[in-house]
Amino acid sequence: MFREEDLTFERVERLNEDGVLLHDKKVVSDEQVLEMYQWMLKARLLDEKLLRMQRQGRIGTYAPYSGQEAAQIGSVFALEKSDWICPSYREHAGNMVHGMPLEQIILYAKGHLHGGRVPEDVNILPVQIIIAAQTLHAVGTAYAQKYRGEKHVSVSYFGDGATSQGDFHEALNFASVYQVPAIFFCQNNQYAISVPVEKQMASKSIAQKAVAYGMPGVQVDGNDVLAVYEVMKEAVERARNGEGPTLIEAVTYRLGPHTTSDDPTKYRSKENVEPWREVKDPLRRVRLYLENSNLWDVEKEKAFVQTFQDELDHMIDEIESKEKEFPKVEEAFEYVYQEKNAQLEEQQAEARRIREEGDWHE
Amino acid sequence: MFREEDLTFERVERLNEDGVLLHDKKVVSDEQVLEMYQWMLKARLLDEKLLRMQRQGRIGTYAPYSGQEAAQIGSVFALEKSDWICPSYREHAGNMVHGMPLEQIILYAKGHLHGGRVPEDVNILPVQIIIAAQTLHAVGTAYAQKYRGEKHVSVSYFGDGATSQGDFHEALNFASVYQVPAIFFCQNNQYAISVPVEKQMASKSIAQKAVAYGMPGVQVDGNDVLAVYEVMKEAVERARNGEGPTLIEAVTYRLGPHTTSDDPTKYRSKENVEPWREVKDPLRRVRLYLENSNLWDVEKEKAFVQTFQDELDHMIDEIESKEKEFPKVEEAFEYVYQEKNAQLEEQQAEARRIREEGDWHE
Amino acid sequence: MSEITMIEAIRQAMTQEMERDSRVLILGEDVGRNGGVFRATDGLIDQFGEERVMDTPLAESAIIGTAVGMSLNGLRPIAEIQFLGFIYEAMDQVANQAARVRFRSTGRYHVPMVIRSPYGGGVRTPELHSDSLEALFSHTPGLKVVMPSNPYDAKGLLIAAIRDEDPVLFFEPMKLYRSTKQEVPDQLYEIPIGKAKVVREGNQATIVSWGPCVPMLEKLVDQYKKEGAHLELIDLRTVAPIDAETILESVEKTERLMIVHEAVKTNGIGAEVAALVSEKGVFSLSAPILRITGFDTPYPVGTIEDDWLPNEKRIKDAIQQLLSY
Amino acid sequence: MSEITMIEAIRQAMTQEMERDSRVLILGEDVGRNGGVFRATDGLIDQFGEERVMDTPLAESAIIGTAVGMSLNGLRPIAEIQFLGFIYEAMDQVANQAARVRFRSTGRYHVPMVIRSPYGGGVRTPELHSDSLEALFSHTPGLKVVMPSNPYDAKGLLIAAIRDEDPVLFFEPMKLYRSTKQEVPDQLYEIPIGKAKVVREGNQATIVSWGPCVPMLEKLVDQYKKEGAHLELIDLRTVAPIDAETILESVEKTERLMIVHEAVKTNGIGAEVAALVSEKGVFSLSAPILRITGFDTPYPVGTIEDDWLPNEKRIKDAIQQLLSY
Ligand SMILES: Cc1ncc(C[n+]2csc(CCOP(=O)(O)OP(=O)(O)O)c2C)c(N)n1
Ligand SMILES: Cc1ncc(C[n+]2csc(CCOP(=O)(O)OP(=O)(O)O)c2C)c(N)n1
Ligand SMILES: [Mg+2]
Ligand SMILES: [Mg+2]
Repeated sequence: MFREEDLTFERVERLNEDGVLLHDKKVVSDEQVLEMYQWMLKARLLDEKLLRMQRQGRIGTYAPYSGQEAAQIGSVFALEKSDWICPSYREHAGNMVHGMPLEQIILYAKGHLHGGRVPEDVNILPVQIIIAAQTLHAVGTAYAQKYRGEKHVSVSYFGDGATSQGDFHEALNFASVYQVPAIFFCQNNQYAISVPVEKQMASKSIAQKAVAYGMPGVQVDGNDVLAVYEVMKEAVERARNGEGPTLIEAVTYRLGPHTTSDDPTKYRSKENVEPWREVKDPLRRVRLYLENSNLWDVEKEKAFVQTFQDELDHMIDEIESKEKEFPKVEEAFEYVYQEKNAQLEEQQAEARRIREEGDWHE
Repeated sequence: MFREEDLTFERVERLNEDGVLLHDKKVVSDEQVLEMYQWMLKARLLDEKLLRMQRQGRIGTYAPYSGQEAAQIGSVFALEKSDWICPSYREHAGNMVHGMPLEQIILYAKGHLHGGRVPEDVNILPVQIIIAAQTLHAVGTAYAQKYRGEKHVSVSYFGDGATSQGDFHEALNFASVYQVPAIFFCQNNQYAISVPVEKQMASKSIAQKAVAYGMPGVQVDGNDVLAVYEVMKEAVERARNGEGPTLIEAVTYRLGPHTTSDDPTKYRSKENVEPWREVKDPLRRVRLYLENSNLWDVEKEKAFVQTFQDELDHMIDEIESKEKEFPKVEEAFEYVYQEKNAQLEEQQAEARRIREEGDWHE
Repeated sequence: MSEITMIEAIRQAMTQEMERDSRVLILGEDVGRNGGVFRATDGLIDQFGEERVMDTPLAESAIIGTAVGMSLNGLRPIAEIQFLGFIYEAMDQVANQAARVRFRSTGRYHVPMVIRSPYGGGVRTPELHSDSLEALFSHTPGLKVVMPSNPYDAKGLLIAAIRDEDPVLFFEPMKLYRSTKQEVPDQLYEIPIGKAKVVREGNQATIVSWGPCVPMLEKLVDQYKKEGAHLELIDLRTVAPIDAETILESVEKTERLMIVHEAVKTNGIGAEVAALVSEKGVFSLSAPILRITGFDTPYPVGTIEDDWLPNEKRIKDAIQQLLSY
Repeated sequence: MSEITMIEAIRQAMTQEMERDSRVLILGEDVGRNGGVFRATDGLIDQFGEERVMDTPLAESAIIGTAVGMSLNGLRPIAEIQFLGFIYEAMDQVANQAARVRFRSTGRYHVPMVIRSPYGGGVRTPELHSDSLEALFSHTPGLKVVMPSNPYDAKGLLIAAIRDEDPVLFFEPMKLYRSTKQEVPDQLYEIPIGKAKVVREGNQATIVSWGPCVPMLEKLVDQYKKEGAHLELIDLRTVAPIDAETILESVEKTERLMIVHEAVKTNGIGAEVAALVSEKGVFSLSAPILRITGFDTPYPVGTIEDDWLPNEKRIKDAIQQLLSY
């Protein structure tokens, strides 16, 4: 009989909560650690800014990622620009590192028609709303790479809740059958909206699900940027070498609400959140490590924060000053097909006329 | 890292290909073995009859199950009449044992409007055409049992191909989360139409997939009716005791074509089939065992076959003599909703009129 | 009687039906501890326990497929799909399974279940959260599709849906969840599924609509009335089956028809309403049949959705056009 | 030129496009070694190898989702759904994913893929194998739906579909796969998507149809002609978008319209055709618009399907009715 008890459970860790390295073997240089930290810090600041803007009614519903920066950024650091990312809606930290312009993230949050227009040279798919649908797109993009003999990999990012979806299962199965260079990166932030992972599944881990597909599965401390990087690097290498897909489970925590429409006090207690907000915070331990290595200090932090916040504010001002010029309804008709059919032509004209003549919603 | 290599692979076997018991411990009496054999024989004869009838144009497309009798009958023998079966289209052997009247099976094959009308006192769902959809119905029926505090179990039957579907995954996950008394019984007959199981999945077994759900998984020789019975019995007991679901993989082989529309020579060789048709045949080893135990012989077999074939022929004659009286199109409108709406009333009248006036297709 | 919102009416209907009938239970994502993302099931887990108010794993096909299995074995589940745009994941279980069991078993089995789901636009949801997909289900025999436009109807229709012996899709316009309050009887009552309601009588043109557009249309029709134009407004309440009789009677009187819905135009329910009239009431018509609907693009982003949805300006222009014949 | 069946024409279109363009590949259940359950891809795995003719695991959502990913990364997949009734499993990937990528990324990405699937009745398939589901997709902006009725069109339309930059659903009436042969050019040619064809000219009534019903209607219209009744027959060829112009022109001339399709009546494509005419051609009409379609029940079992489908008797009665005005 197959039982999960027969498996050996392990969670990869490299940097403990006090910022102390657990192994000598460090696969990244201190410069890289510094760079990672700076991205994490930017990401945190962006998230906090967007959350504030939402509260002020300046952007729409927003899904904050604070707490998950190490998982996202550690893993994206192991990628090349030519690799593909198939993200969910809570992935701005990783996307930013992979080349997504800040402007684009803000336009998306503002419900700008072009919000999903990823720049041509950035291999990131539009953020996925439908849970787990992107896991299959990673299989397809990876297949195309393999088909053309390219060495790029495709990574799909998703949450613990996504593992319950049929698409997740079908994606892992296809990926392992075709041995495509795809990586399935799960951020187990312990909740799917209000549902805790213990009610999402009866298995002890998400990583063990890889066994169902004859695929390697790894569990890693998702708040440990070095461990995440290392585990991801290995998976990327396997994929590039034609050794097929990997499932990675990064155990982390969402510090904020699911989205700005969510009230997490309905389903989790202050005591539950507190340790994650403090000792387990993914930025904290890297900062401690860098401070101990004399690579960072309060002054540097302060200056860095100031610079980035100024940059961000400036960018947002720019965008908000042009809000009146945001695309109008009639432009929407341009993106249904490569060429508009007769019905769309007619409807577009009507939409434009109504908008131009209408004063009803000024 | 989780790898399938860490699992211990085992296939439960009880009766070898020469009809010799492999363990002393036998959980069924010889009378039961005899009864199982007789059901298997009936099932084989029914299958062969239906296949012939299809070739003669007397029934529609048909999916033969020859070769899979031990898996189906061994497992159904472990059930009570009050337990539920959620079958696929290739399950007549098991269904018959669970109480599905032969007439009903024939009507279904004939495309009779009432073909799917399972008798009121038989807990079998209409055969499922959509691969894996019934795995979820097993979860729901099992939940209802648990909810009412009943001790019945629900079994869903499906093939190796079905394990690739999202619904299979979602069903196992739900079943394990709610710990419902459901059993997932996979007949791995090694092909999904033309696709061999090695191309269906990259894992070494189907049973190991249970580990993804923290559920016990068992692989059994599906052509060994005693091993199947035993494994199923254990799963049923766990389910009845509130210990939750089990995944069973019965390794078997479909001797015939996928359906009567299929040409298996396109995708498998004579050499591949031959051993399964001979030494590995599920009936053969039971017959050998019974003969060695002096419970069966050629004469008995001959008489049994004759009696059943006569019964079958008579029944088919009866049905075929009434073909002109099969339900007409207008009856179909009675089963869309409990009550017909205005549109259906009108359409029903129209359908009746057209049929009665029409000479166009006599 | 108490003044309540639509979301409260819905919660009340479920609560009272669950108190009355122990076979009724609820399953869906976040419906338990969280009380639903719109709070439709708030507090129900405390009252009925987690066996009857089930937080499910994140899998729509499993939610519907499990509910089908429950119904087949004597329960009466109310399954929630968090937003209607996610129902695609469960289409097989809805259209091939739930809808067909009665037919495939010629009555041996049936599926008394309700699928509740919020839908519709105008509330600045993220992408893929605002689609109106009722027409997909009206093309599937075996299903009924109910779409209330106010608290009173919502309660009565939901109770009827829960008591119905066949699968009923109950789609709730999220724009109207809390937009107004209305007097709603405290006791249980049913509003029959399949009957439209003439919410404003008039003889110059007929407007057919349902769900989210109805309150706006009521306001407009009242306005026109003051100006001397008498429009008849029909709230379909159920879009499958369509109450053809009520529509045809009205068009016979008014000779003019306009259909308003949020779903995209092509092959929306509006097409079926127009087709029914062109089949059975074509000689009554003095004007073309107009459809004022969402445009034939995917539901757009928040900055332009108000210009994409049927809005007052579009409807007024259309009424003008109708009355000009 | 050679005389070939529709299934051969389809195979030829795929073969020739794959020879021309290495980005084109095929994936689906049993499409490889087995050559497809209808032999549409017979021999292709030998010519192109299993990287380009992929036998997939049994999972429709994965087939379409993988194809979406392939298209996003430069390939042009042709995905096969073994029977149209199984496409429900992939509805999210079709309707929320493939159909919307261009829109959601405002043109940065697009999905040049084809989904081929056999459909339709009259061939005594098992349950759930005969549904005509085109209307579900015509209500989804971003998709095109092509439904050929003969070998020549099948080849030209499939080539156009493969070359299209947007997702095209290509539905093949299995009844016609081998029912007739037709002269088909050996070389590659395109038939434009979105254009209907007037296959018989007439001035007394217009019949709009597509796919499986067309050959029967051609025969009937020819018969009527001998008897002196001149009917116009339009083969839509593409049901999304609908070629409204051709229909409206015809109805202006004939003043009578009938739509024939196998899909169930309510909210079928017939509804949209009727609605278009009631909107833009209502004053041309001298008779009600008739729809002769599958009835509003699930597709029934083999013993009654011939009485359920639009058949000659029903169509003749309807023509009689139209001409009586
Ligand atoms: C198919 C589908 N079902 C439901 C939802 C609604 N929904 C959005 S996010 C979410 C929870 C996702 O949880 P998880 O996968 O753990 O990701 P997280 O939000 O925690 O990052 C749900 C239920 C959706 N977007 N898509
Ligand atoms: C959702 C769906 N996809 C495809 C099919 C077509 N089909 C019918 S049987 C079959 C193979 C099933 O293989 P398996 O699950 O191994 O069962 P077996 O037929 O071997 O008993 C396929 C692809 C279907 N019926 N339903
Ligand atoms: Mg989560
Ligand atoms: Mg099989």
